[in-house]
Formats: sequence, structure tokens, C-alpha cells
Amino acid sequence: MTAITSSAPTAPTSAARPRGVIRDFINQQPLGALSFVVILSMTIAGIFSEWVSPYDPLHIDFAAILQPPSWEHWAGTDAYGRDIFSRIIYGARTALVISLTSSFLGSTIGAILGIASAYFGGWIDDWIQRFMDILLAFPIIVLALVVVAALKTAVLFGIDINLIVAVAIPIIPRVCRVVRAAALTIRVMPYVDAARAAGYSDSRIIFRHMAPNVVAPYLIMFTAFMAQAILLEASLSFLGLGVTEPTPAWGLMLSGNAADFYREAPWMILFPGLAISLAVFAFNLFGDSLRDYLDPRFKV
Amino acid sequence: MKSVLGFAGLIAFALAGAITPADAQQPKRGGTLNFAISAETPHYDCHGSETYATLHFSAPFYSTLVRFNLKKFPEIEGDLAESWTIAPDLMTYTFKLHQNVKFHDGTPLTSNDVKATYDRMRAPAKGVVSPRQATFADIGTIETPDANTVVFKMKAVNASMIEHFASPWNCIYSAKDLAADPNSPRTKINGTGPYVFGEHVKGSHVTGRRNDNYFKKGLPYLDGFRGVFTLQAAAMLNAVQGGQLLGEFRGISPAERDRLVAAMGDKIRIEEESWTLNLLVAFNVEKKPFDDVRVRKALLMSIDRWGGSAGLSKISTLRSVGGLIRPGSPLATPPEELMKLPGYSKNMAASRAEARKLLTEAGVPNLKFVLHNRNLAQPYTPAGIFLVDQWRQIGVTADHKQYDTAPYLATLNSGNYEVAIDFSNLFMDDSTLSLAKYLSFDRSPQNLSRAIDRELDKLYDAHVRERDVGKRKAMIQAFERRVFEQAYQQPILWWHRIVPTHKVLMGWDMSPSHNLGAQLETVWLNQ
Amino acid sequence: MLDQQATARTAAPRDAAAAASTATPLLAVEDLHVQFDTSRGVVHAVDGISYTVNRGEVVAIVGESGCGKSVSSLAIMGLLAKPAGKVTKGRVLFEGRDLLKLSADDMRAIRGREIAMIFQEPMTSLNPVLSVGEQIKEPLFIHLKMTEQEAQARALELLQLVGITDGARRLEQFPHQLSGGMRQRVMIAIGLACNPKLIIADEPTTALDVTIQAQILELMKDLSRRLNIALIIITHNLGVVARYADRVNVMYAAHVIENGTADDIFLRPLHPYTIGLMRSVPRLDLPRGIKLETIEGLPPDLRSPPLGCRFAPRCPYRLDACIQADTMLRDIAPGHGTACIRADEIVAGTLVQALPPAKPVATAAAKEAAAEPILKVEGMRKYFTVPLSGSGVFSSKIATVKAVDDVSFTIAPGETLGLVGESGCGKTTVGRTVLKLEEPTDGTITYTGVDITHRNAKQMRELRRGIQVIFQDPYSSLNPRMTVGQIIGEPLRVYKLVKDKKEEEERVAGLLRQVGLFDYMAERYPHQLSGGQRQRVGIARALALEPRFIVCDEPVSALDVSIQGQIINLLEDLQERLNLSYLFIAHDLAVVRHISDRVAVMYLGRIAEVADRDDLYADPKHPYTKALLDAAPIPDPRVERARAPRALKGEIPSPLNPPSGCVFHTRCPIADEHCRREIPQVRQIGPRHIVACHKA
Amino acid sequence: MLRYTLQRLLMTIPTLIGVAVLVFFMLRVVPGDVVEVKLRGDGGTVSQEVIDSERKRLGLDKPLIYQFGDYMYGLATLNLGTSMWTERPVTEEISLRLELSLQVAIMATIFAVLLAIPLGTTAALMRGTWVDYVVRIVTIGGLSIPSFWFGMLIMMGLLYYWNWLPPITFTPIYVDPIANLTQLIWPAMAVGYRYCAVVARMIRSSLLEVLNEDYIRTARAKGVFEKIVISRHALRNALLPAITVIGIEFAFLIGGLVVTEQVFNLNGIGKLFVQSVSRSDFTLIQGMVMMLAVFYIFVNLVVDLLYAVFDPRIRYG
Repeated sequence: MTAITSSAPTAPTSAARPRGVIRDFINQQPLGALSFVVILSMTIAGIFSEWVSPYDPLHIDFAAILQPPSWEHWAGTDAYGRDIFSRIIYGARTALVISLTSSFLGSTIGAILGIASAYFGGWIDDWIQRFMDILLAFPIIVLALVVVAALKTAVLFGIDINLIVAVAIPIIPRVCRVVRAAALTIRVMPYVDAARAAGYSDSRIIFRHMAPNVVAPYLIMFTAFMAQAILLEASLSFLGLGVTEPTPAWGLMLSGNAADFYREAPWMILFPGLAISLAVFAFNLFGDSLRDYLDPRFKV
Repeated sequence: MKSVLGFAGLIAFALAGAITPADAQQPKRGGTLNFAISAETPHYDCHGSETYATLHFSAPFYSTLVRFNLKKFPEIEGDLAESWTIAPDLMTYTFKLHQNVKFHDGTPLTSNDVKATYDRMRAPAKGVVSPRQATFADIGTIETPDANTVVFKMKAVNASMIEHFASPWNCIYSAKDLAADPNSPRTKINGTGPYVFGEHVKGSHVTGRRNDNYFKKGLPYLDGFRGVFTLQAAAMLNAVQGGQLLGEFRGISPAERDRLVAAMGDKIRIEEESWTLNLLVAFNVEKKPFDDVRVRKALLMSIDRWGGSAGLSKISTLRSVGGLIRPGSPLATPPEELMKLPGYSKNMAASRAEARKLLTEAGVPNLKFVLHNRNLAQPYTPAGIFLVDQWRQIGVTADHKQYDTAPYLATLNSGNYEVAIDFSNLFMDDSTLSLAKYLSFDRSPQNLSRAIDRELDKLYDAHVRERDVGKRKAMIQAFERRVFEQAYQQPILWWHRIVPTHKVLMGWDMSPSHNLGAQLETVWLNQ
Repeated sequence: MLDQQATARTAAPRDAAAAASTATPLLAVEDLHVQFDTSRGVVHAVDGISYTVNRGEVVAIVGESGCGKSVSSLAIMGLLAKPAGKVTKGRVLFEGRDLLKLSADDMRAIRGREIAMIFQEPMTSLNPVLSVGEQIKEPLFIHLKMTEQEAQARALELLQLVGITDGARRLEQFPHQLSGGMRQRVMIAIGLACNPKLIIADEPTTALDVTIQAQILELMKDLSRRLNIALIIITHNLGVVARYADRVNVMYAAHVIENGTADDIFLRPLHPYTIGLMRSVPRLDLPRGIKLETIEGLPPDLRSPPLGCRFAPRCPYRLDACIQADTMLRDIAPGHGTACIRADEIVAGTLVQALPPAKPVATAAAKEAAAEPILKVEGMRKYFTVPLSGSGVFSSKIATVKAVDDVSFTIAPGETLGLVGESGCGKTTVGRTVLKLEEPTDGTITYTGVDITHRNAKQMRELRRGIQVIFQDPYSSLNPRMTVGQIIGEPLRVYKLVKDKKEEEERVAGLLRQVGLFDYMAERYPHQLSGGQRQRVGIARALALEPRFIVCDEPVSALDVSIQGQIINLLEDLQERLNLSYLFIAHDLAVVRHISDRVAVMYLGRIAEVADRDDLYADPKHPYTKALLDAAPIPDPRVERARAPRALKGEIPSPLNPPSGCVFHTRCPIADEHCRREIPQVRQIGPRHIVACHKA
Repeated sequence: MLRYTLQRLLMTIPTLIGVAVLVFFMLRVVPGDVVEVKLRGDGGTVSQEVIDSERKRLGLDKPLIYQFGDYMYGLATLNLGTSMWTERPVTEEISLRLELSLQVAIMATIFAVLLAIPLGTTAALMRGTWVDYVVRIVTIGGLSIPSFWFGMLIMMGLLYYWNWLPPITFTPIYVDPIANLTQLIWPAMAVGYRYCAVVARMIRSSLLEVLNEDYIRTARAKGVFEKIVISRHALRNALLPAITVIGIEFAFLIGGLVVTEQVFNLNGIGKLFVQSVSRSDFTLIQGMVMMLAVFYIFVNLVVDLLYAVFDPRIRYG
């Protein structure tokens, strides 16, 4: 087996040749590349909603309520005569903004706590881990619900900050655990010892030597929790505790009176649900592929 | 208006579960009624409640003194009272009770129980919740000359007093129980109603079984009932459609109705009537720029009520355009009059142009604010969506913020809001009830505009004591005009009640209020 | 591709002459090709090798990592990792049957029954959730259809055979309850279970300590003889080969480049690679030379091997013909083949120079006399606490590991102190504590006369420049996210030793050249370099701060033999040029002997013996030192044959629960009651020779 | 073993105290409480005095620190208090709904595990083939499709094709198994899909990892039948990490039911939780969070003990 281990070095591909990395990724993870295309098109739809969407997502048209999918309305219209396709496109923005910020917030705080925990050890580690234990004892959605129940809605730039916080907090302990474990293995790496032996400062060791090496787990967690965050946001909105009407949001589109129209307008349930599933699917698949790609353990 | 009827003569009704000719068939006895209750009551005390959740739960177990005759609404009929007389000066009300009425625990009902009940509502013991203290504040003394007679002596005239006696929340409790624990009705049910309390499975259902000692002979027809709590509208609809539940007596939306009709065809019966409920939009005059009447007026004028009514009535329980009194009821302002008031014009282009002008004059052409709303699917959310859209059309940006009830109420109480959607829940059309909300903030804390307007207060007080119908009507219209001209708050739309019942369900009476007709003693199953 | 006839010949094995006389060999591998499909291309891991194994014979396959020796044996067993690895060509004849043509089930019936295999990692090769008994009995049930009672009896017999005494108890135990050596014995028992005709042992002792290694090899050799089982030993360790193999196949870059009897290979090597390999290993039995011979360069990439002789790029004797076309393995003498076209010249002795006689080198005594010690360690202890069950703040059950217990030594300027011992003896902890990566529990550390025992990180900073470190694993000792230039330049920047970017680049280039690398490598990332190159980068990083003292923690043990020599030579060069002092930590006695001026031997956290190098190797006083020297194999079959079979008995005790008295008494051949009770004090027995033994 | 269990139990106490403190103070950040919601119902007028007296009755007028003291004292005496909404003991409110949620969770677990083992094993053994791809897509689908949407689709399908819907009220399984199962099998499927996906992925990846282990090669080298290599040598090791996932997901299933129970109008813990959040029934929220935390910790403990049973390295560690 020696031939194999030596031909697949443990070190991940470098940042030195980005083009090669991309080609490599596409070759090894075609599904992952495909999911990335989905994510990319969603992102574009989210950023350029104004140009991409055929209708104003807020425009009420009582003359056109509950219309089935047609050439005018690809995904039909809802009970207010609003174009569902346009609302899905704008919904991508809502989903991405909330999940991106909350996943970034949660993963980053989690990662920093995880690295600090691993590097300093001792009582700092103990206290951080005790606190993470506490957060971990809550099921994700329960924690989010408690946060939502606890914090009043606070809107900033049209985004509900507390919703982001509610989605981010359950992410923190989960990322913290994983990153801490990764950082612990790096903590005992000879190159960290070498840095300590050279007398570098703690912050230099943490940020220059350890942090870049937990980027892989961080990225994997980040994409995985993007998916989680979209799902969580949709669930909260579905429960009526997240984004509020008339903001276009996928989970919201499934709640309220959508379920009243099982028979008359199944598209009201079908398309937003598909949008959530596709988005979460893409992020999950991408995260999965990223892990397979970055984690050499399963590499042949 | 109804009080005027009372003034015309001494009217006594002796109705005891009479079957009207409309029910052509002979009622059948037996069977259990499964129906939906779309909310679950926190407690069983009618007195301490303001919600139909309690009534739909508790009413079948209790009787009241008098009640509305739903077949001839808003006439009053006796329940426990076999007959009653009202003194011409409206200062004395005398009720004769039925003989041989027994509580479910077997003790006979006497006038003392009635007195204890009303004393509890008007002057509650410490720790007892009674939201209707003010309503009965005009009662001076309650006398019980004999076991079957109760006499109410008034301190002041209240032209609508008899209607208040007919309030469905006035369940008669046992004096003995109240003496033992004034709060016992919260957790224990002991009434004289047609059904005896069976079980309450939290989060699931309540059951009642026939009261064999019910004082109205031959009633009820049913062996019992099971009220199932269906908090998700979809679940309720599915269950009604699947035949697991035979009806929902509060009211559903038109879309829900259409779905049931489409799925069930002629198996479902739909009854519709305008509803004694409305949603309001209120501007907090303590916040800038809503202290400026032009801003408030502009916002009201830009709402297309007639168009909104046409559209929202298809998807929500909102429908009728109306003023402060339920449209269609005798005291209501007729549509042609209404259209002259700000916010009711049919020429929306002109109205919106005017609104823009007013905003520009007020110096806030691109107004932005938060619209506070309650987080309930029907009909708060449609109302919010509608308003946001209407205001968008005059360049106003409203951020729609929906809360759970507790934080919503907390926000409203704190006064820390600019514009809010509010709710007015009435059980009858009487103006003393419906106008109270618009009084000055210091008299009516539920006035979300927080305005102090002594002129309104004066008009209201005069109209309460006024017995002449014509004068009274004029005062009401003056009051209404004043409210709308000042644009403090205004009903957006009145609700429309649609009740679906399976056709096998017979003997249930539709009315404009979901708070009424919950006793179910005349209901029977045709199967 | 290969000379087919070469496979038909049979050499006369020393010990199994009877078996050799039969016409067909037990196993004949003919022109075997194996390739792996990887994400980075097709690796031709085995490229047309042929060899034979006769009944009862011990055949070694020797080569450096990646040469294809393990892959070829897995291919024989039909155990290549699927679906990536596959045999593309060739035959494997076992008793005349082509194993490659057998159905999966027929092949399965042969595995464990006719051919057994023993793997390198005893720690991971046993199933952790099955008891030892279950695992030994499994092949008995499958192949021999034994009943439970028969299997139990046979399992006990097998354990006895492999030298496990309390078999009944061991059968109930699970692998994690056994030591590494014990597990390897169990593996051998499993291999022997069905009386196979052939056992393939893939690096069977590489993961074991030298004293345990000797036990296991002794056992295997003995069993092979007694039970007449043919043995294929796959190893990179030439000493092991010299000691145990009848015949040897030397592999290089997926080819067999030389084969023959052990004597042929060790005494009359006919391929420049074999010759280079022999000369690049430091040897215990020969006088220490000034320099090790080395093979420069790296093995070829097997995804696109060179057209000609695969060793040609590194061969000092290559001709143009070598580069243009590959050379076939051919017999030069009966049973002795080589794939070098200049074999005749080598035979004639005209091509390769004989080694010059070793010149004595300056002794440590001379160096130490020169100055006061650069490092002085006195009574150092380092205890670790390990939670026994549960973890964290609320756990109270804690055990103490005395990783280092009362260790003292000094190092003079320009001197190298070698620190040897088996795994878990605390040698690495000594290094880490000296570097202040661990806080000592007790004792003092003095560096250039300054007591640094209790200095905190800030106070250490100024002294850090003088003390540097080189680590064992060239893969993990360099930050994979930084370029070589950044790695080497970082200390310069942090200590503000350079003014600007340009000066930094110049200094980095200088350091790279100093360690034998090229300027342009500054742009590379560590994974783009080979192991040896990485180790050079590690050395350059250590040199950047211009230290006076370097802790070398097993700097060559992860490297292939041919690379090892290069690094050792480099370290010696640098020491000479820069007057460096080394604390050289290693487990390989020969390497330590080569590089050190003085040597300290550790056992279970304690110093057993310290002496000048020549003194120690020539006249070891401590029984443990003697045992270590005895156990170390020497790559010369003549020497090995002359040595008596010896193996230190027993296992290394757990440091969690060290023996009372002298920690070595449980294994010591001369220990008595006194040793069991009393801890021996370190005694001076010669001018520069100290030992901690009651009996010395 | 007993000692170890006790020790583990003791160690959970600080975590539980932390959960209690966190929940208590988080809920007190916002204004607004259950009193007004309860009294005002669908609007209507309630005087401030009435509200105040009700607050007093519920002890909400006391300073926060006193309320906290009462609450912690209650916890210490295993008294979760009374629901502010129904004024019944929190334990009673919870236990009423626990049976249903627990049954759904158990059914989902059975469904998930029974499906996940063959799914995960097949995918690992057929790694890189189309079977593996299909399993991968199906399992990622399980992680991606919101359970509430899946539930809606199930309901929609039942209504569309059979014009039939599961019973709306709960019947215990020992009363009428058919009525019980026809009601609960659907939500169990809705939440079980995700559960199954998580477990199948875990089994796949840990089996792949195990198949790379040296002892698998050893087993093959012994000539062990491939089937036995997989079932006896590989799966036994691969299922160990799966136990953790099964346990943790089981503990969190109750949380996942929060949304799904809404869709199926199930009177379970999840629905109660959402209700108490929307009513700001603090004592009930606290009580439920404490219950869920205890449950989670308990399941973790069970997982650890199971590990000790199945993994000799821990049993004899």
C-alpha cells in the first residue's frame, strides 16, 4: 500500500494554481461542480433579482389570483395574484442573505472559539466546552425558537438581525466542536511546535499557522451550515416566527394560506418547497463534494 | 336600537328550545357531534375571557339569563329567565327564572346564584379577572325577593343594558362554588347548560355529554359533542373534508370555503353573513409625523377599500366596507354616505393624488415607517400585505412587522409604534359597545391612536343616555365623521363570516357573531 | 519485457536443500504488472517482476518505500485495493496453479489455508471488537471446518507455538489489551493456524521496537524452519534481510533490479543501486567513517517512469545506453541476477571503488575540554497527568505518567549528544522540555550558563534564537499552507533580522543553498517537495536564526535509507561549519553511533547509561545497552550468522505503571532481588562513562 | 460500570444548570408575557388593574432575581412549575403529549434504521457505481427536503389520490392500534426520511473507513468469506459511530417534530412548544427546554453505555 499513500500526499492542493484546482475539482466531483452551478445561479438570481424576475414580487393583482402555471406565470400566482416565480427569485435573496450571514457568523465564531479552545487548553478550553455543551443540549430548532422568542425583531437594512442571530447561534457549538478537534490535531503538529520553539507570539501561531490549516473543515462546515441555515430559516418562517409578509421568502410561501389551497393551487406548495429543497440540496452536495475533495482519507 | 324596542313596551319571551318551522324535519335524538374549535382556551371561565375559544368550549355547559334569538337577531330571548320586565325609566330590570333548574352537581339554581354571578362580574373578588366591570358599572343593587326572581336596580340609564344582559359571556355560576373559591370556574365546570362536561385533553379536544336534567325538556338532542382543537387551518379543513369533523362554527375564509365546496359538493352546507368584527389601522398621534392630521389622512385616503374588498374577500375573512358600525346593521352608515368620508372614495386616482399632495404638504413625501401587526394568518396577514401594497402606490414604504401575540400586545401597550393594525371584536351591533374603542386614550386604553379628543367623548356620553333613535343615529354619525376627519384610526374592512357544516348537522343557527349560538342544545344529526 | 528464463532458475537455498531439489518452486511470480488508477494518473506500481520461492525457503524482497514490494505481495494474495488497483499482466503460479486465474472463491479458499499473510501494523491489523480467540479460530472454522472444541485446542496450541504462555486467558482478551509485540505474535498465530505452505510477512517488524523486533524475527525464522513453511519477508531493513533471508530480491521503482542469495547480495552486489544502498547505511560493525556514501537524487515518478534504466538518473556509472533503453534482469552467476548493463565491469571490480578504510575522527573528549557546556540538564523530571476515565474539570481520577524521571546530562559546544531508547522511553519528552515546549516538573535546564527552567514565553524570546529544533516527520513539520520561502523567511521577519523583502529573499536563497536546495524552491509548497527536500527545508528553517544548539528529534527515521545518508551528511557538514551543538534523538543505534560524540541511553524515563560513543559501543556496561546492541541487526550475513540467537525477553512495561526498583529489572537477564527493590543511582564508572545499574 | 454511569450523571448537572440559567434569562429579555394574551384573547378591553392582579397571581410582578430563585428552587426539587397559560403543572402538560411524540420518534427511528443499514452498506460496497450515486442523491435529498414540506406533500398525495386523511385525534396504540398507526405513520415517515438519510450516510462513510482498515485486509487474508468480512468484521465496527448518530438524532427528533407536528395537527411536544413560544408561556418553555436537555443528555449517556457494551476497547479500557 505504500505506493498509494506516497502518490496521494496528505497536503491539500495549494492555492498557488487556482485554475488547476477548479479543473481538478470538476474532474473529481462532477456532482459537486453541478451543485456549484446551481448555487451560482441562485446567487445570481438573488443579487440581480430586479433584473431577473419577470414581475414585482410584491405587486398584488386581485384580478389574477391563484392562476396555474402558464407562460405568463411560470410557477403560477398566489392568493394575492403575486407571481410565484418572481417571489421565488426574490426569495433566493432572502434565503441567501440570511443563511450566508448567519452561517458565516456562526461558523466563524465557532471556529475562533474552537481554535482558541484547542490552542490554549486548560481552563479556557474547559469553560468554552462547558458552554458549548449547554448550547448543544438544545435541539437546533428549539434553540432558534428560544432565541426568536427571546429577542424582539430588530430590522437592519431590511434584514431581521435577530433571525440571523437565531439561526447563527445553534451553528456555533457544532462548528466549535469540529474545529476544535481539527485544531487539536494541528496543535500537536511539529510545525506548530517549530513555531513555538521559534518563540512566535500566540496570535501569530493561531492566525498564521493554525487558522489556515483549519480552513478545510471550516469551509466544509460553512457550506454544510449554509444548507442548515436555509432549512432553519424556512422552518422558522413556516412557523410564522421568521421573515414576515410581504417579504418574499420560501418558508413563508409555504405557510399561511398556501396549505389552504392543496386542491385549487398545489403549485403554491410545490414550487417554493422545490426551491428550498434544491437550494439545500445544492449546498449539501457541494459541501459533501468539498469534503471528499479536501479530505484525502477517501482518496484512492 | 334594540333598547328602543325594550322601551316601546314590556316584552316577554317565553321560549324554551322551540323548534322553528324552518327545521321542517323532526329532529332525531342521539349521536355525537365532532366539530372544530380553532383555538384552545387557557381556562374555562366565561367571565374572565374575551375570546370565543372559551365560549365554544364552555358555553354548552352553561346558561345565561337572557340571550340573543339568532333566528330573529338582534331580538332577545330568555334562557334561564322565563320572562322579564324593564321599567320605563330603564332603572329597574326584573327577571323571573325557570323552575326546577339544577346545576350539574345536582344543586338547584336560585336567584342567589344569579346575584352571585353578576356580583362576580361587576365587583370581582381579589384575584378574579373580570373584563366586563365597566359594562355593569351602572348597576346599583341586585335584589333577590324570592328564589325565582332577580331584580337589578340601576344607578344610571344605559340604553343598551338589556343587550349587555344577553352577552354570551355572562354564564351563570353556582353561588356555592363561588363562595368556596371565587376562581373555581377557571378550572371546574358546574353549570346548568345542556351538556355536562366530559373531558378536556389538552391540545386535543373537549367532550360533553347530554345533561339529562336540562331544564328545557327534550333537549339537547345530541348524546354529546367533541370539540377538537385545530390550530392549523389546513388541518381543520382536511378534517372537515374527510368527515372527521362536521363543522367549524367560528368562520373560515372564502378560499377555504371554495375548497370544501369543490371537494365535497352537496355534502357541505355553507352559511354566510357579515361579521361583527373588523380590523383597524391606527396611527399613533404621539409619534411624528403622525401627529399631523394630513399625514394620517393621506394614508387613509390611499387605501382602496372597495377594490380591496373585492380582492381580499376571495382569500380572507375580510369583506365588507363599513364605518364604525357593522355595515348592514340598522345603525350603520349607508354606503353612499360612507363614500363621502375620507378613505372611502371610489375614485382612487383622485384620492391617491390628493394623498400625495397632503404628504408633500406635510413635508414627508417619501414616508417610511413600520406597520406593526399580529402574527395570525387570518386575516391579519392579508390586511398587512394589502396595506403595504396600497401605501407603496403613493410612494410610502411600510415595513411590515408581525409578532406573536404577547410581544405584539406589549409593543402596543408601550406606545412604541407608529402605525398598527388593531382588532375590534364585538358580539353585537350596539353602538355603546362598538364606539367605546374610539374614545380618548385616557378613557379607552384600547384606543391605539392614543389621541385625546374630548369632543368624541362628549358625543359618546350623550348618545349612551339618549333614548330617541333618530337623535341617537345622528350622534353616532357625527362621532364617526369626527373620527375619520381626524383620521386617528379607521376600520380597514369588516369581516365576513362563512360557516361550513356538513348537511347532516341540523338545528344550528347562523348569526353575525361567532360568540353567539355556542350552546348547541338544538343541534341534531340527521343520520 | 523481462527475461522470462530468469524466473526459471532456482538458487540453492542454504537451509532447505531438500525442498529446492523438487522441480517446481512453491511460488513463481512471472512478469507481474500491477497498476493503480489514481486521480492524478495511472501509477505503474509493479512493472514486470518475476521471482520464485521454494518450499521452506525464506525469501526477502527489499526496497525503499514506493518501489512496489508490498503491492506485489498483495497482488499475489488477490488483496489489491479495488477498484483502483489491478493486475494487468503476468502469472502467479502457486504449486503450478495460476492464482490470478482462480475464481474469487477459489482464491479465498487458498488465502489463510495455503498462503497466510502478516502485516506491518500489529496495532491496526487485528479487529478491535472481536476477541483474540475469535480471530484465531476464524480460519480454523472456515478452512478446516473444526468444531468449537477442536478450534479452542488448536488456538491454545498456536499461542504456545508463538510464545504466548497464558493462552487461555489471552484468547478471551481483545486486541487493545495486548502490547504491540504480543499482537504481532497473535497475527503470526493466525497465519500459522491452518498450516500454510507460504507466509508473506509485509514489514512484520517495522512498527516494533528493536528488542521486540528481534523476538518476532527470531520466532518467525524458527517457525519457518520447524514447520517447513516458506517465508516471504518484505522489508526495507537490510539488517533484517541479512540475518534471516536465504534469497533476496532487490526492488527499485517497480522493478526487481537484482536477485540472489543473501551472500550474493550483501557480499557481491552487482547493481549500483544495491551497492549504494549498502554503503549509505551507517553500520554498527564497521569503524565509523567520516562521511556516509549517499545516492543522490530521487526515485522516478511511477506515473511516467523513464524510458531507460530506472536508476540511471541517480547512477554514477550511467552510460548513454542506460538512458535510452531499459536493461533486463539477467544472471551473472548461477542464481545471481542483476539488471545493470555494466555488471561485468562490477564483477571485474573495475567500476566500483572499494571503500577506503575509515579514518578515526576527533573524539568527544577533545571537544568538551574546549569550553563550558552549552546545555546542562540536571535532575529533570517531567510528569504528565492523564485522566483515567471521563474527562475535563469534573473528573477526579487521574494517573501520573513519569515520562522523564531524574535525567541529567551536558552538551558541550560543537558536540553531539545522541539520545537513544525504545518508544515510550521519554527521549522525545526530554527534547521537548529542553526546548521549553513542555514545562519541566522538576530539575534545572541551563543554557549557556543561564537558567531557563522557569522562564516564561516572553523571557525565553531572546534565547529562542539560539535553540532550534528539527523534527522527525518531514510531512507534518512544515506548515502546508506556507511556501518554503515563507517558512524559512518567517523567523527572519519575526526577529527583524532583515530590513526588507529583498534582503529576506536573499537570506532565504542563501539558506536554501546552504542545505543543498535551489533558490527557486522558495516558491514551492511543502507538498511539492520530496521527503528529503522537506527535511532540508526544516533544517534551513532551524538555521535561519543562526542557532548554536539544535534539538534533532528523530530527523532521519522517517526517511528512506538512501535519503537518510544525505541528511546525516548535511547535519555533520553544518555542525562542522557553524560549530553547532546537537541533541540527536533517535532509536537507530547505528545512526546515533555515526553522528554522535557521546551517547545517552534511556529506558522508561530514566537514563541507563551515558558514555563517549566509542566507549559505549565497544564496552556497554548496562545490560539494557548490551541488549539493544545485540538486538540491532547488521546488514552482513556473515556477521549475523556468527552472532548467537538472542532476544531480550518480555515487553516494555507501561509507563503508567513502571516497575519498582530498577525499571529494567523485569527484562534484565542479571536482575536480582536488590534490583527489584532499589532504584540504582547513576554512577561514574569511567572518566566520561556513567551508568545506572547495581551490577555494572 | 455503575460508578462510571453515576459519574457521568453527576457531570451533567452543571450543563443542566447552565441550560436552565440560559433559558430563563433569554426569555426575560423581551417585554410581553402570557397575561395579556390570555386576558385579551381576540382583542377586547382589560383594565390595567386586572392585568396587574393577574401578573401578581402568577408571580410575574416579583423582581427577576426572585423569580429566578423560585425557578431554580423548583428545579432543585424537581418541580417544573405550572404553565402560565393553562395553570396546570408543566409536567402534566408535557406528559400528556409525550406519548405521542415519543411514539412518532420511535417509529421514525425504526423506519430510519431499518432502511439506513442496507442503504448505507450497499452504497459503501458499491462505491463509485451508479448505485452509490443514487443512494447519495436520495440521502442528500433526505437532508435537504424540509420535513414539513415532505409532510405537506404526503397529505396532499393522500387527499388527491385517496381522498382520505389520517385521523385527527390521537388514539393510544393499546386502545386501537390501527387508528393509532394510520395517524402516526405519516409524520413518522416525514421525519424519518431525514433521519434515515443521516444514518445511512454515516454508515456509508464509516463503513468505507473501516473497509480501509488493516484488519479487514487481515480478515480477507485469512480467507474469510466476503459476506462475513462485511457483516462480522466491517459492519460491527462501522455501526459503532452509527450508534452515536442514531442516538443524537433520536434526541433531536423531538426538536424536528416541532415543525412537522404542525402540519399533521399532532398534539405532541413540538406543537406544544410552538404554542408556548407564541403565547410567551415562559414556565412551559423553560420546562420543555429542560426536559429536552435532560432527554438529550440521557440519550447521550445511553449511547455511551451502548458503546461500552459493543466496543471492547471501552468495556475493558
